[in-house]
Amino acid sequence: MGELLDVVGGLLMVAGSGFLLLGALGLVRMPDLYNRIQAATKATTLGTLLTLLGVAFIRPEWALKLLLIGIFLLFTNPLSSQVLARAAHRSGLVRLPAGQVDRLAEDTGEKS
Amino acid sequence: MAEFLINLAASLTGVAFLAALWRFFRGPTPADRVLAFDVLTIVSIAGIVFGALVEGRFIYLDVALVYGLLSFLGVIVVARYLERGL
Amino acid sequence: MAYIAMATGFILILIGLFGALTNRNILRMIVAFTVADTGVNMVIVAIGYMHGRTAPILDVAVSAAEAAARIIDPVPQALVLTAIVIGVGVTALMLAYTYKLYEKKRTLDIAQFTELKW
Amino acid sequence: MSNLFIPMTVLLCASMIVAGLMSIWSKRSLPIVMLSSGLVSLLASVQYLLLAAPDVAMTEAAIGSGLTTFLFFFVLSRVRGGANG
Repeated sequence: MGELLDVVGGLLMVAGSGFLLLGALGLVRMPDLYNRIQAATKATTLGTLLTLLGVAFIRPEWALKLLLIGIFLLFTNPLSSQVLARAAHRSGLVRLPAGQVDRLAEDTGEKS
Repeated sequence: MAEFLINLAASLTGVAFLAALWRFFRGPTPADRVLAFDVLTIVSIAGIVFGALVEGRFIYLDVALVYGLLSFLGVIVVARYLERGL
Repeated sequence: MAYIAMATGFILILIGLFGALTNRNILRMIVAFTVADTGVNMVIVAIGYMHGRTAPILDVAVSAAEAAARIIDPVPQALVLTAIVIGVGVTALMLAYTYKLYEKKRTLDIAQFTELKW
Repeated sequence: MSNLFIPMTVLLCASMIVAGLMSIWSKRSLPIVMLSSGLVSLLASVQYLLLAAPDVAMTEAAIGSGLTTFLFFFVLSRVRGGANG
């Protein structure tokens, strides 16, 4: 029984690491800042949560603190990516490529 | 079997760390570097959990807890600086 | 493993000293000083590491009876813990002086502050 | 299973040297330099954890990486305009 739980936890950890690798690969390969934000933060959040779940399968007595870490990740991680995207949009550092329309600036009436 | 799976997962996490570090090294704008910093922190949380699992100590998970709370603060400080200057 | 960390600490000290001596901006000098501070802390922690032992915190994994044979020396870690806090105090003091100098002269170039030259 | 720590140490130490060299490179702009200094502290914190010092790792992650970066960016936003030199 314990052996089976170890193998299931290991498979979950490999899946989580695969999602982390996919997120980092999207961070390298995507052409634009906004594409990079949407590729990197979602995939890495899912990857870290799967890794924590796998560790909770291998060591069941650690589950409470791993759950706490997961809850903190779910609180803070989308918030930081949203603040970063808003700062990049408002500061005007990141230009859209030619031929694309900035719908957010049209909606909110900003100048950027 | 489980040991091999854990080693494979750690290797994949190391490759993800290298990719995020490459983006940190040559991001065109500062916002790219801040994003790479965030991803490096999340990958480091996974690495800390691997270290706690290998060492077998429960107390190492507190460091991951502190990481999850404080990377957020750093990113928000830099983002507010980029926005209009803290 | 401890030797790799110790070598990295010495390399960080050298990098920090090089940056503090060659940059002309005061803020860049303070950043380089922070890097050197991190290097010093890493050297002290790497000196205190022993191979095959674990962290000096007693819980269910390490009981009090076998603690003397399984934990490492906690004195360098306490030393580094104090040094980190003192380091952030020194950094805050240097940044406060930087802000006062900027208010006085409206520049951060180190070549402009020539009052103590004769 | 503890032989996993040596590749992690090599990876972290090489990344710390790269980030330290970025943080003293004088052609980079000043926010990038400060962010690189914060990255050195962050990776040093993981390295402290691998060197069996979790209390030092917690303190370094809270103070060295969080509070120092906040202080640097606070002062940088106050002296904006004279910072390029």
